[in-house]
Amino acid sequence: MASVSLRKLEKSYGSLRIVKGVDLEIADGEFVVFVGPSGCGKSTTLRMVAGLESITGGEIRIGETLVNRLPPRERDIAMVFQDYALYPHKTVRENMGFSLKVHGVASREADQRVNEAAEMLGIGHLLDRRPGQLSGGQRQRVAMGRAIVRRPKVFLFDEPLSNLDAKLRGQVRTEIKRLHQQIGTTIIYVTHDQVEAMTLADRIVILKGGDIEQVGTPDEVYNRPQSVFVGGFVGSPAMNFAKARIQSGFLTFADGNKLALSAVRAGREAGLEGRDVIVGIRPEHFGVAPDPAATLAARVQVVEPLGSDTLVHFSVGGDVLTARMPPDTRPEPGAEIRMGVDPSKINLFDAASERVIN
Amino acid sequence: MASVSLRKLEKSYGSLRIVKGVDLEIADGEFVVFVGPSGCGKSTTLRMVAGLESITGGEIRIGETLVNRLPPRERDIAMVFQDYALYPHKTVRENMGFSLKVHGVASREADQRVNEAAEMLGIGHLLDRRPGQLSGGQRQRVAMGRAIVRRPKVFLFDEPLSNLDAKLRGQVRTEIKRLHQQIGTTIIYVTHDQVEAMTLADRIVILKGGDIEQVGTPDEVYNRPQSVFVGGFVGSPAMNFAKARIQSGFLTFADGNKLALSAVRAGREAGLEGRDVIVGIRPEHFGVAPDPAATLAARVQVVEPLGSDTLVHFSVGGDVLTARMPPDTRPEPGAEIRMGVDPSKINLFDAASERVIN
Amino acid sequence: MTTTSILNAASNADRGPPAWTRWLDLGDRALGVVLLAPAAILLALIIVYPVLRLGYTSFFSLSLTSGLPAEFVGLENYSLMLEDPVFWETTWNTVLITLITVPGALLVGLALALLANLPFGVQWPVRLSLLIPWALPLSFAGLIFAWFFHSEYGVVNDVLVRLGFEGIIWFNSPNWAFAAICLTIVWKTSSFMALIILAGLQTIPRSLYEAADVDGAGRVRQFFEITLPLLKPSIVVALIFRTITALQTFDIPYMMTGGGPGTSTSTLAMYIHQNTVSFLDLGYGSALAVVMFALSMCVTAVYLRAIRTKE
Amino acid sequence: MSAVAAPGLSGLLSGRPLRFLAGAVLIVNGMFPALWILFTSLKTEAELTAKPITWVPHAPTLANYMQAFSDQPLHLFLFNSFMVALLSTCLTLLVSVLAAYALARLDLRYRGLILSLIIAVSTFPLVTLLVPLFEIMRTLNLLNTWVALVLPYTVLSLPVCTLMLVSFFEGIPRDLENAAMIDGCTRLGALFKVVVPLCAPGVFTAGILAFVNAWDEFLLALSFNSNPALRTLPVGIQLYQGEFAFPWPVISAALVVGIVPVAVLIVIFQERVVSGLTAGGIKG
Amino acid sequence: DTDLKIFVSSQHQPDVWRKVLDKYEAANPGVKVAIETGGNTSEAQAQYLNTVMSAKDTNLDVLMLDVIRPAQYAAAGWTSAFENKDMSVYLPAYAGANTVDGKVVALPAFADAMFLYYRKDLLEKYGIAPPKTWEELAAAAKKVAEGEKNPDLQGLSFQGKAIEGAVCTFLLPYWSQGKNLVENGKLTFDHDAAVTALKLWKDFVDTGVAKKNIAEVATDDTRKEFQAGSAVFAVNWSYAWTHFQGAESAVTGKVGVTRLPALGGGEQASCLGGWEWGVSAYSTHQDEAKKLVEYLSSEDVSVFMAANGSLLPTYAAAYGNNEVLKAVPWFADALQVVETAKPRPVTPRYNEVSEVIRTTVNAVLAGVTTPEDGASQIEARLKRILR
Ligand SMILES: Nc1ncnc2c1ncn2[C@@H]1O[C@H](COP(=O)(O)OP(=O)(O)OP(=O)(O)O)[C@@H](O)[C@H]1O
Ligand SMILES: Nc1ncnc2c1ncn2[C@@H]1O[C@H](COP(=O)(O)OP(=O)(O)OP(=O)(O)O)[C@@H](O)[C@H]1O
Ligand SMILES: [Mg+2]
Ligand SMILES: [Mg+2]
Repeated sequence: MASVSLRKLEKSYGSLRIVKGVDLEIADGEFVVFVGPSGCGKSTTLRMVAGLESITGGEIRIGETLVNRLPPRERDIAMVFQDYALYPHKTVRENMGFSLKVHGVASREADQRVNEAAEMLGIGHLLDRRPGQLSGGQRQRVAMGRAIVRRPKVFLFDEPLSNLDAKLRGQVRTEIKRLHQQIGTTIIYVTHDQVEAMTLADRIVILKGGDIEQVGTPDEVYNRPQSVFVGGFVGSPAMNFAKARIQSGFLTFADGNKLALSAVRAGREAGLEGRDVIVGIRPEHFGVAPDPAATLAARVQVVEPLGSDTLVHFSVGGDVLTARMPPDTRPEPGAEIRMGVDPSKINLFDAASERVIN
Repeated sequence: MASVSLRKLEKSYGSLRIVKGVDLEIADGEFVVFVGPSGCGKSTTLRMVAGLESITGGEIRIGETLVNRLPPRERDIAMVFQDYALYPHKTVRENMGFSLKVHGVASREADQRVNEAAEMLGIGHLLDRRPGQLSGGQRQRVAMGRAIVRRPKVFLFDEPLSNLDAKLRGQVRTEIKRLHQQIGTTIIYVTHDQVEAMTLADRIVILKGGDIEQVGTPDEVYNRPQSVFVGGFVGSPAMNFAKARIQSGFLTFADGNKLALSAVRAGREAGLEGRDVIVGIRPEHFGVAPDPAATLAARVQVVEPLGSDTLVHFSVGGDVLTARMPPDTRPEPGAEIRMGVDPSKINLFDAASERVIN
Repeated sequence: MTTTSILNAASNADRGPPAWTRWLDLGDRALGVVLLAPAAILLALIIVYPVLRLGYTSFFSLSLTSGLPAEFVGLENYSLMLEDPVFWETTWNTVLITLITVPGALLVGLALALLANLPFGVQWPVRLSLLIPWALPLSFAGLIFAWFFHSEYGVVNDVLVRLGFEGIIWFNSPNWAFAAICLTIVWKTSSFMALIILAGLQTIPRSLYEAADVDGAGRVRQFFEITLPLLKPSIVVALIFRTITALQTFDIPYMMTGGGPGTSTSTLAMYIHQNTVSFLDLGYGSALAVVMFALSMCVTAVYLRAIRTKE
Repeated sequence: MSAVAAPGLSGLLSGRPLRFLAGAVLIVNGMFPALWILFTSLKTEAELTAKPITWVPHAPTLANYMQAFSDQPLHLFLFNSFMVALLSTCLTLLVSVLAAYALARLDLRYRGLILSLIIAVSTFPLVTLLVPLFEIMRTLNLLNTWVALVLPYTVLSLPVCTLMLVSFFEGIPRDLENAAMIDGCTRLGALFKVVVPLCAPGVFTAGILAFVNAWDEFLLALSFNSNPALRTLPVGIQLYQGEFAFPWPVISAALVVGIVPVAVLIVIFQERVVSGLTAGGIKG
Repeated sequence: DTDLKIFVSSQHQPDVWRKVLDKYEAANPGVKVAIETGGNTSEAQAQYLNTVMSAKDTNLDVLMLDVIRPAQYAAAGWTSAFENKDMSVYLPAYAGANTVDGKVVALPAFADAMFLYYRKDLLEKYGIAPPKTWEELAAAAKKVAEGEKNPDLQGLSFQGKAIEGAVCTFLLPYWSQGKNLVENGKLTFDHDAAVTALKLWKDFVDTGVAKKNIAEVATDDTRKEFQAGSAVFAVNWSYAWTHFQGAESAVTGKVGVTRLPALGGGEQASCLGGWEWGVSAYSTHQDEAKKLVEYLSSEDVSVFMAANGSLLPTYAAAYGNNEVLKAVPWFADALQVVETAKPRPVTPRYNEVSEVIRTTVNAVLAGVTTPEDGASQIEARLKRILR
């Protein structure tokens, strides 16, 4: 177990800058989740921490030691590769037991740990197969198992559950949480799954094009996004954005829809008069509105029933917004409705900088 | 475009039966989504349709022609492989353009189609890279692009978006839907993503251990699961199950909690008296209850805030159930609460057969 | 996952791999030196030193049969070469053999490899017959084929005659003799090619063919779009060494025709051998060897560029 | 192996009859001379010079084999050849695997140069190096030892094996190696535990190349090991030949005896040269 | 005491030589002699010895050399000369072959020469006497051929392949015209004689006396063919005789042997073979080695080897020796041949000379070059070598 700190971490391929000076302090035993658009440098960062990619600039410390030049095996980390990287010539058991063998763990204990992990991942019956004989999800679980049989200083998980079905993913997710609570190893975890990010993370790191966009607890990240990007990226369906201007105490949309600023930012209305803003509203914050003041005139566009909820896409001014409604709401497409909104949940961003307005 | 029909489709590896006589008629232009636990035979089925796996038993027809012995290239299908299988020595452009080149599409048109697809997938700037220089998600998008540049009889997608972030996945999803509406090609689509399944599918096929468990429209599958398995598998968080017995018109739980059967199955109470049942309730159907009769005495166990909602895990009798509540509900763990439920939404399954009771 | 197992796990982790392996955690450069050292030493000992000696000798007039002491003559040996008709003839023959047998062996070898790569029920007879030609000692291969092509006792003529053709006195005419030699070389060396290419074939992931199949590529297409490009490294390797050995062609003509009729089929290597081993004209022989070396280097330089571009 | 299609051009011939044909072609091409030697070894000298020539021996006789073993200590030749070949094969593989790895995976500044050098050295005809080599061996006091042959033979096969392995190592996905290093292997650990097994086809092929190279070499063996007890097969086989006489049947017998071990070796190892080793390892 | 190592060509009864050496060791306590063999053809041995000697290896003390090599070895300074050795005791040809500009560089081990073998039975059948000239031979061959009507029966078999034998093939008719190739180191090439010589053989091929593929024929092929009964005449060394009498032979008892014919008007000439003993210049036991060689080339040994190894003696008297005649009666006829046999040119650069001649003969017989051009080529290239 150890802390991990990235200082001005840089990675370039030739002239192409992939990671642009990432600064991040991960406390000992912390569970940090990286999220970000595909290609933003998550895996690369992970691989640099693991020592698999040369570092173009900056430094990485695990615990107190500077590991920039340390070979992977000396860093004592376990990793789940995004592309599995299973040993095709070894059986599942051998794949999972390999590191233990290398570290000279007594074979009886090794077996036991492998079996435990395999059971927990539901691949106990596949232990004698070769990777080539496994399904995608099974391979991914083997990759997972290969990491969790170990007790390293740091766990690195790169989208470890992406090929599992929701149910299984849920189970494994809770197992990981339990594991972390039990042995409290530092974990860096890359995922595209909102639920995983929200439930597992102590802190979520949002990367964008090789830069850190925001770092914070799941709650902060979700409810107080620092930028339009974060707001739009975290949460699914994504946060809605609409242009508006602040006129005489009202949030005024292009089509004349109005919301009382006081309701939106009780006590923090000062100095906003006349500003162009971007209004961010989460889909679940539409719907039954406590007071009629907080409603918007809207025209229903598309209705998507998801079973658990129904997504209603409607237009306000130029922008198409999405509301998440109870499963059995079925408004008529084309219908003119008044869509309620919870003003207190509204986020305001500066139209120019796209940064949040506090 | 063509229909696809699987008749008694079988696949075994040695003595191991993987696909156990699947019967399925897919209409011309239909969009069918396969879901099922990892390792249940989805990919195998797809690969048999593609002609990449020998068929152990049964037959596959595309349009009218029996294709059992037809090599893949004569089946005129396009496929996204679960493990991409990109050509490592070709650039992204060449990877995507290969099939067009093979089919002798004029290079100008080919280029145009490749560029369109690349743009739609957001990999336009990577066209001259080799797969080895791409991120996981970028590779997956190339694999996707390689398929959608084509105009085949049938599209086969094997978890094509699993490595993309929620936002991108949403975009590509809508693109796929548009594509399908435009060219109306038959599509078989494997996914683990609830939203994809619900939004894209004309029909969802739930596979379990090589058998079809249920086939139906998203709505049917979600709201009228034929078995405990389907109920539990579709929807996330999963449907809750609790044991109960039907006594004197009441649904009675182990701990004495009661629900009026009349409320649950208005008009369909007959002949259920005394039966042991499994009660299936979806997390979103807990909460504000219209009438106080429909409430359960429960003890709060764990509270998981997801941002968009809060998951409340509580115990009723022996079983731990999960409710999806509005984001800002924050009950005290350990607190005794009365949890409302919408009785009309409750599903009843036979305790023994685990099949639905109609 | 009991706490105990965690504890001793930790201790295990600390133990780590054996300590002596730590010196292997060198930077690329250093590790490179360590790894290349054995090869370097061997090569230096067995080749480089002798070669330097060779180059040195090539500037001396050192003919043991002349009874004279070695005398520095600068480039005289080389200038002698220029007006030595046999040198030109043998060089020409060598080049010709290379030009004919290298592509020949490549094509045949490729074909053999592809055939051998078929999913046969029993593999070993195929693999065996693929390798036997290679396993047959060169000099004897020469003798055996000399015998096959023998105008009276040879199978080749026997078959020709049975097929109603006129038997050919192969070694009476430069051209036929040359043909016979090339045929033999191709036969003998194509299996070397096949060997390397087959091994290359084995490592091409099946999934690529599946993808190509789905993309609608026919077999031939797949061959040119997937197999060939991915075989390129193996092929280049095979080509390089086949070419080098072709330029060194010795045993087969030596055994089959002894260079005859006349000197019409003798190669540079044979001429070098003659000058050094039998004429004991070490000076001249060395000069010839140096020229041959230069020749081979030029050729391999071309291939090496091919490798480079691969990166 | 799915019955649907054999990879690549081979697939053209995946039909049974065609495959049979292909097999026939291969076997005839490869086996004919070998069979011819076998037949010859069963003929008498007289039958050999008979006209028209006979293919299958009329009166097969094992006399030639008897003679082969009685005239010369053939078993001794076999033993020497085998030991020399074996030793040099192992040495070659070890050295070339290390070198190949360095060239394939490390970023070395003079990679290209080193490659060319390795190739360059192999462009010298051994004949021309005979005398200096002899002197080296004498000064190292190695004449009439196995080592005297093992070293040069190793060098003989080193370049080709190295280059071959380089191309194979480059074909192995780096992430497999990375995984091994994460699992606690040193680079060499990863090399020998993961990369080499995955390159089995290449490694065994290299091995066979090296073995055969050593098994067949004549000139050095003749010059460096004059002690009859240390003669190798090719030299030994020459001994059946007289100043003028070339007793084909006996020599054929000896040849057959000489080829069998190699054949056996091939049959044993070809099983290892199986495809699809890397299937399922990597997603991408 | 001293250990000597002698190199014996393994095709010449090393085991019999061993007996001789045992005797010597018995007679000279303290001297141990070990035999080393390597390669089984003159070429193979040369290859081996050349390597060893160029490397100045002290390991070998005594070398058995093909008659064509002493000059070369002497020039290379590989053999040490014998002071004041009286060579007259040997057959004159060998005295010559082992003396290089006045120095005795080696002592003869045993003799050999080329003979004309003929089918006694056939010649008698057609009442022909063994030919004295090549013309007679050609005529005889024709006659027999017409009589026998056997397509497989060729008139004459000789060596046309580019091997050492082909040199003799050229020299036989050349010498027969009284010409020499080299006289004390100087080239004395007679163009016309050469043309005649080459034409002779070419005509044999063209007129069908010899077979079309003669350019493929090596020494032992001649032996095999004659032994298989498919040739009336054969030019070959002495070793062939034993084979003709052997079990596998089709011509046992039907073989006659005699001097090689002459060209019309010329004298009969044969080609001298045989092997010599030299002492390695790098030997560390010069005196012991020379002493040993003296013994090995003594008359007793020569007789012993004749009787037990059927190697032709190098002493005229030995041919009359009863012991010898009892063992190998035909040696009686051999003396005359060996006496008149001529040594191939004695020059340090003999190998080159040989190379030139053999390839040209081969080319002419294959019909690639005409006798005239052949002769000119030989002349030109020999000039270059022996300048
Ligand atoms: N070559 C093989 N030999 C034996 N079993 C195999 C082989 N290939 C696949 N299987 C098994 O077949 C079953 C179905 O595999 P398949 O890939 O179809 O699963 P899947 O539904 O695609 O799962 P996933 O969602 O994880 O991709 C798996 O349990 C797998 O273990
Ligand atoms: N060898 C390379 N040469 C050039 N660019 C590369 C190379 N490898 C990766 N990249 C680029 O680096 C960027 C970051 O890659 P990385 O794998 O870290 O993305 P990621 O965040 O893991 O994305 P994903 O979620 O899709 O896995 C990508 O845009 C990719 O194109
Ligand atoms: Mg990634
Ligand atoms: Mg799958």
